[in-house]
Amino acid sequence: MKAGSSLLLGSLSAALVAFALTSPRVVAADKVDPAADAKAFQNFFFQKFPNVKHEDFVNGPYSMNEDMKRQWQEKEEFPPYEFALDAGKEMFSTPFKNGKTYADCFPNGGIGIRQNYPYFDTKEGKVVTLELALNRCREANGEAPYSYVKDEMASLTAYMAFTSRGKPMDIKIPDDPRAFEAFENGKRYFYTRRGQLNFSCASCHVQSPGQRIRAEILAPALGILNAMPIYRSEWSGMGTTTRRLMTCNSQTRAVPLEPQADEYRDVEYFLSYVANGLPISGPGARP
Amino acid sequence: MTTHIGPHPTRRLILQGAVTVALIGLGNLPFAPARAAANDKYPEEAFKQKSEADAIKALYGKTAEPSDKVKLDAPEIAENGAVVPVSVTTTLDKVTSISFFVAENPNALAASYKIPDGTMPVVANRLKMAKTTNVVAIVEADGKLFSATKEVKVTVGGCGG
Amino acid sequence: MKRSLALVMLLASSFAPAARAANEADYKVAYAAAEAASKEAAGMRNQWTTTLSTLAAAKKAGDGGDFDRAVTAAKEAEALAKGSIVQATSEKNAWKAMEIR
Amino acid sequence: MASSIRVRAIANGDITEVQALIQHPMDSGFVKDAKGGLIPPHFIQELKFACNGKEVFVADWGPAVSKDPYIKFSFKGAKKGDDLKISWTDNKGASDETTAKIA
Repeated sequence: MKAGSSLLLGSLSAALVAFALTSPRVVAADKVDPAADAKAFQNFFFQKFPNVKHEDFVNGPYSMNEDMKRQWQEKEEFPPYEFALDAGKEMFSTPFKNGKTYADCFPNGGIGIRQNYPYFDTKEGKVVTLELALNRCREANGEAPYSYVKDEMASLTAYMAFTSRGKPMDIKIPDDPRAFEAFENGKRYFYTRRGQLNFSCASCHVQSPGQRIRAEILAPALGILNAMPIYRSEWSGMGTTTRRLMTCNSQTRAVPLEPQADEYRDVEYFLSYVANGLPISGPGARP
Repeated sequence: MTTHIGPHPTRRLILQGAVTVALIGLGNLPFAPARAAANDKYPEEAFKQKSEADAIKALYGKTAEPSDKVKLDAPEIAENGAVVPVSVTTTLDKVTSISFFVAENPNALAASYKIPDGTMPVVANRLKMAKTTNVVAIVEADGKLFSATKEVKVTVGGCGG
Repeated sequence: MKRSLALVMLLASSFAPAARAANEADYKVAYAAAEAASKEAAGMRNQWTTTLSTLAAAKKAGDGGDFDRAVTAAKEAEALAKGSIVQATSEKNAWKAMEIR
Repeated sequence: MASSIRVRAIANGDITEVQALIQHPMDSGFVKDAKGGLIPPHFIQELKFACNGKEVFVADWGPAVSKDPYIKFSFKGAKKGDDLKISWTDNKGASDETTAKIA
């Protein structure tokens, strides 16, 4: 590590401390109002990109750049996630050793319900994501859980997303203070700077969507999870929401948390709720 | 060939000369059908060539001239070097072969297609590109080679970690 | 001229012992401090990847007996860990500045 | 095991447009694995399309063709219901083939 970086560090920490003290807008106790947050969040993007159709935001970078959109539409004719989709469909209907299938674990047999995930489980008092629910279903039926970042989980969530394509995101926040706290915790995670590069999710996906970060165009935060899971050319493979969150962490030089950590579940809850009304477009293909 | 000073060296030399000329001439002949035969066989040699010029020579045995009748469609900036959608279409007729080259890939020749008659001279595929370089499409029409070239920018994405 | 030269030589030599090569004890102290800071950062769930890689480099150099490099790397790792701690502390409230309201 | 070839052939008028996606790693031999060792080359070399007993398209591929390769072309002389036979062989001698009905 060059000596230069410790110099950078010294100035960084000094700047941070100064910034914290002078930040004028530190409000003592905010009343958590998810509905107002969602409205403000959506309006921010609708006003920042007036000529992007509202439902197009779920196409991430392709809603921001015509040349990228053309490349994407060409790929969508025969998308690279085709195999994951077929594998997911087959796995979804293959019974466990005890004869049950995933359909027995999910409302409506797991078909066309992706838009309601993640949901807040009032019994457990925590957010439950689709990936977590799938692994819990496997464990409840005596099967080993899948890795949250590998192909099997991606194939299953790809199929479930596909069955909900076009349905508007419909995340509910029950009248339970723990649900409001999970939403707030997710929002805080989204705006918190981390890693040696000192970026938050918002630094890229709120302040500079549509701009390039080397070869890639940054996706807007609005509807950014609607296309999950995604086939990324960079990984030349499928990626679940968990894989995307963990790789984003390491890109900013922050050590990723464990898969399905509370922070990840809450930020997924926050990002999905503020995208309510926008269509599910998963599985997606991305750079 | 050792020159042998015999009684009629000049006649012998002339004879030898004639024989070699014939051979060279012949050499072309079997070569031509061989190249035609090569069409069916996998062009191993061409795929081994480093540069695009050598690959074209190994594959077709002649050089190409740029032509605006060959329309090459490739992105300005590749979304990702691993999956670059590239396609070509042409108004030339009697097209028998279409090939794609990525100039600065480890081996220039990426893909080569045989177009039997009755098949349209249009191909779309997805190629890997090692770095920013020229993508070249070659169309063999009525025995002659025509080309179109486009530079595609390739770099990694993200802030790097 | 010669006398001042001798003076300078004397001064330089007196500093010399302080800058002698780091030994294992120095490495152990520096590494322990870096490790403690890194643990604190992990406790705040805000560890940086470069802290861990620099700490590992320090350990590798230390195990290899190159204590100079090991101490430098350990100090670097400590600075990185401290940076992540400052970041986590200040972000407790700083995040609101960027919030869309 | 489902075939590694996904194909869509649609005839409109005398022209049949064919799209195919093939599940194959297409390893170039230049990429390193997690432990730093080179992944050996493993890619499809030849892909053939035949219809009504005649070859309509032959692809000779190198390692620069993308993973899960995609191809699109069109040809004349076939109609709805005809069979389109697709087959490929790779540099390790593995192969697969399938037959699709033109829609």
